[in-house]
Amino acid sequence: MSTRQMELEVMRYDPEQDKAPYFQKYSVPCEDDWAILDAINYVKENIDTTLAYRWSCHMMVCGSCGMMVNGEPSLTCKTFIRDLPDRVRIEPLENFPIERDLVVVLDDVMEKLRMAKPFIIRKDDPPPEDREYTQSRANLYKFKQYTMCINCMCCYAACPQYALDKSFIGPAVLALAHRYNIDSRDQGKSERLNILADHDGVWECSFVGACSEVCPKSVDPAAAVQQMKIDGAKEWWKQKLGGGKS
Amino acid sequence: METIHADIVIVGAGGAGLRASIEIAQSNPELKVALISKVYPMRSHTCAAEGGAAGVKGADDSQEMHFNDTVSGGDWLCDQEVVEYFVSQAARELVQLEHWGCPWSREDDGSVAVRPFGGMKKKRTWYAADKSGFHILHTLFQTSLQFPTIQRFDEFFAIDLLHKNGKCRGVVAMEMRSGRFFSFQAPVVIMASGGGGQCFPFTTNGAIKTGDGMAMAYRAGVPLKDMEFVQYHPTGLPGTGILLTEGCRGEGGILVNKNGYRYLQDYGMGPETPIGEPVLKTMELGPRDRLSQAFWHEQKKGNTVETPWGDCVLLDMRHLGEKKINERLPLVRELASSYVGHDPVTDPVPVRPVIHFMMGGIDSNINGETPMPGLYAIGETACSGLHGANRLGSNSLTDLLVSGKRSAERAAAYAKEAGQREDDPFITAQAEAVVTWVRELLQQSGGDESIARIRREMKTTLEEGAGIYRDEEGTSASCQKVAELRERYKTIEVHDKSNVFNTDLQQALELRNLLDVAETVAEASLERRESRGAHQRLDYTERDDENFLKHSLAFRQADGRPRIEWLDVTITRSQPGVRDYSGSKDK
Amino acid sequence: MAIAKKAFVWGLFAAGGTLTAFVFPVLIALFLLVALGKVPEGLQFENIHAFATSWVGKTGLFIVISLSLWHAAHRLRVVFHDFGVRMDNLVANAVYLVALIGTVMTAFYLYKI
Amino acid sequence: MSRQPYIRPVSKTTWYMRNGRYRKYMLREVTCLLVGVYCFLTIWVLAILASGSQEHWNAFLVSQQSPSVVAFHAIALIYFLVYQTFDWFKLAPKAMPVQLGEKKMPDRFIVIAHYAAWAVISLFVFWLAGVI
Ligand SMILES: Cc1cc2nc3c(=O)[nH]c(=O)nc-3n(C[C@H](O)[C@H](O)[C@H](O)COP(=O)(O)OP(=O)(O)OC[C@H]3O[C@@H](n4cnc5c(N)ncnc54)[C@H](O)[C@@H]3O)c2cc1C
Ligand code: SF4
Ligand code: F3S
Ligand code: FES
Repeated sequence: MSTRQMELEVMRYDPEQDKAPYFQKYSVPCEDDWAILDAINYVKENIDTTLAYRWSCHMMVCGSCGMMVNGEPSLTCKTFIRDLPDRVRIEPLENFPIERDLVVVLDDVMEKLRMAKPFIIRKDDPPPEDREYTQSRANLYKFKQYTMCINCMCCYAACPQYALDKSFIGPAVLALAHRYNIDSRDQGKSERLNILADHDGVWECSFVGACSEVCPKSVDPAAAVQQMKIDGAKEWWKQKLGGGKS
Repeated sequence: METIHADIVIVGAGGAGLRASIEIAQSNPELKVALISKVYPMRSHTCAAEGGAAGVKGADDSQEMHFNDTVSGGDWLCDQEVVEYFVSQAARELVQLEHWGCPWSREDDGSVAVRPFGGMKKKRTWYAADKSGFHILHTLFQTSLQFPTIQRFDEFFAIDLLHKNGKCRGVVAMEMRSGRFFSFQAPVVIMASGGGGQCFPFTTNGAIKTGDGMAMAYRAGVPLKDMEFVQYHPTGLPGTGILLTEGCRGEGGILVNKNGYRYLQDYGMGPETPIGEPVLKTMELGPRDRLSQAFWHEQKKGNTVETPWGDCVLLDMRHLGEKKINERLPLVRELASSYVGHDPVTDPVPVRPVIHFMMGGIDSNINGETPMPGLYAIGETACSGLHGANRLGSNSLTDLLVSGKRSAERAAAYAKEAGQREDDPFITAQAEAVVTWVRELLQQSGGDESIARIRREMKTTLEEGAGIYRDEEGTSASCQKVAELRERYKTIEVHDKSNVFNTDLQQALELRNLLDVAETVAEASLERRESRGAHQRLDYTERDDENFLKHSLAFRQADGRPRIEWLDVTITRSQPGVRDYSGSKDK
Repeated sequence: MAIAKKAFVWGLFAAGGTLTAFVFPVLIALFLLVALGKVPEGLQFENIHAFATSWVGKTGLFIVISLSLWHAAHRLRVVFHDFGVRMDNLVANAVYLVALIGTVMTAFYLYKI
Repeated sequence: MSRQPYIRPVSKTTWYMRNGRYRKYMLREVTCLLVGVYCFLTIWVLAILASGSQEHWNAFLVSQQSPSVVAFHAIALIYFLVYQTFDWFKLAPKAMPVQLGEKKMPDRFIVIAHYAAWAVISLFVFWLAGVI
């Protein structure tokens, strides 16, 4: 296997030393089959142990390693150097405060996640005893796609409406709420809509669609949000006409 | 340093820690739970599990059969009362998960689907395509969000346990984002910190699996049990060590050597079964230890395929067809295509055995209790005696749930009895001492040892001395090497002096834990002079029930190498027998 | 918390958007034909007048124009926001008012035809 | 203690210059101006019709015949097609997915259905207007 010398421009920021972030260059001999995360790991192991970033699984599933790679929100263990030019710029995910180097502060989204009530809500009967709910594959496949979100937050880094207004709940969390709304086992849809179709909820999305374009797991949050808007509009009429409880 | 009081501290928010925290919050809302995790809960390595979770489902299956598979799969080193309890609770826990919204794959009639798995006589592995662990973890995490009594401390790195008079009293942790230290004081600590596969060079385990909990308990005087049993998974992607789930073979994938020959039939797992019609508990559906060992022999015979990443065999799934692969193994397809450039729909995929799971861990029992009152251990970090000498695939995820719930019940009762306590100056001083040590580690400079180098050497020596096959000479060399590395560790330099998100410091602390774990693995491997399950000795090739139907216990010594003691295995109904994977008697 | 009024406005926006996507190209094309001097038969005074007098024609025209106006108004509100104008209430009132005026004018003229 | 998260500034007025994806979005959004223009043009037409005078109508038709008006309509038509009609059809399957048993109907079918409906509607209007 051959190696290729790549130039990494990595954004650095140590709040105890620096007033503002700056770029540092590293030259890394990369193997052909590396992901950009491997190159960053190489830096950490062999060149500069002070570089701070998050990663764990190296298999596109833990969601830790989201960063901006040449301006695009990317999962670095899924972004291969074979697809990149010789110079690569690596920055922390946009739209989040930078804690240190490539590590961003995620408090805001974590709090929103709780707000969205991403768990099964039952109103009427309790679940069947000692037995699973019956659920058709048709229903499963309806929401399955939205369960694939690994919370990598790339979509938040891509969404300009979140950039402009941090009170917007944002793509991944809304997609997750929608996933529960359309799960046949759940009865919490109107409860969730009352929160998420309020001012800062789905309506702040102007369907830029960037979230879905960058999503490394093909979750398509943009679709979920639009569907939720339709649900929200229906629910509004239902409540106005006295049909639905609020 | 700040002090936080809680009724129960849980270290680890993977499958086990989350299940336990939900149980406590649901049944004992008056108890305050502090859930500490060094990564956000959904980043925990449970998310990487692909294949599924075992629990009796079909009408033709029984708990008895699940019990027998587990015990023989574990080469009779299982504590049988633990296995009995486990199989009795398995299905119930998986149903509970379904009620919480887990997107299990479904049969035509809308019931949950099950798939075959290695070493299991019946189809009983519940799965969610090939992202079972991921969905389990996210379901648990999301479910946990509804309980206000679970207070989370995300990205807090637990460093050491606090204890007094032999009783556990809490844990010291560092908040990564600020570098501040906290002493969590509580009568109960539940250790759910996962495995330590990172002490080996080539592993399916994520970077966070550094055996921290095991090492913390070990340093606090609690023995580590059965550490010599480390599972190799037969089908890892070369280079990265990424796992291709056993589900690949469960669905009908076959393993061939460079001649296209299904070599497993030469290693007691034949006769050959027709391609595309996998037969349970034979050939490709034999247990992991046997399959990995067969690879080793093929490699010695020169029958493996040479690849840029070393010797491999081929996992052929082409006959499954694109539709089935997309439906049941989409992640496998994505991983194999992206990381080694082989699409399983069109090409056989090169694979090789890879370190996957630690059967051993903190000595605990059916209730998660350890020898130290107030300290509980669950999940992969614990060794309750469930997995014996070789874990069957898909028993571990279920164990997270079963042991998580059970230990939570016990721990809650214990915590209520112990009651809330005042600040204890003794405990505070103990915590201060830990912090002082860490601060000194951070300040010390001028040493020429690098964290990366020691880590690399540790990994190499452990693979050499405690790999698929072991012998006296190689293993004792490893023991010495690890001891030497522990000495050299004392002069490492942490170059990053910042307080904020200091991953250099974190890696230094993790390396300390890895070295402790590595040492117990090597020493226990040396002392077990027999071959059993995942522990295979070239110089003691037979199982020796007379002398070694026992758990090993590694105790830390104040200085020098650990002391190994032995503990009898609990046998209730199944006497040691022959592990038969020829498929003959089941027909 | 409750579902915001935006649900209602958005409903009209979405309906209007769909309508514009389907009918505006042909509408613009007709204007283009006129501009090119190729006035089609249907746009001769009698024909178009007859069409606008019929109930079907009246209803159709009203729906298309009013919903399209709402669509445009709502999107314009977002455009203002996207260009950095942050007096959302003022903007909203203004654009919806214009849409309302247009709608009333449409109704008025249609009624008079 | 020593935390001091750094917040990168985002321009509220020029943020869309950052990448092509955003610029395309903005180009789509401003189609609303065209919609407004044509709505009011049509209202003007209605006003003329409401006057009931054929002369006014014919005068209006003549007044429309100039190269600049032609150019305006032609550009508007292309712009509108690209940034509103085609875009709307492309995105429609996201907002309204169709589930057929276990399968989602492929997006392409929904998009094709939209184009088909669009063709029918356009032909119908042309027929009404006597263009064909
Ligand atoms: C690739 C792969 C596939 C697998 N597939 C299967 C399968 O199909 N079926 C099956 O049954 N099993 C499978 N396993 C095994 C199973 O997934 C694991 O054993 C199990 O998930 C471990 O769960 P856990 O809760 O014990 O630990 P983890 O999920 O690893 O969680 C550990 C937690 O502890 C925290 N932690 C660790 N150290 C510290 C510290 N110092 N301070 C604070 N917090 C800390 C971490 O942040 C994390 O939250 C698989 C394992 C791997 C690696
Ligand atoms: S929706 Fe996609 S991009 Fe957004 S957090 Fe989830 S996986 Fe990441
Ligand atoms: S990018 Fe943002 S605006 Fe909506 S469609 Fe996606 S959430
Ligand atoms: S490291 Fe886990 S998703 Fe990249």
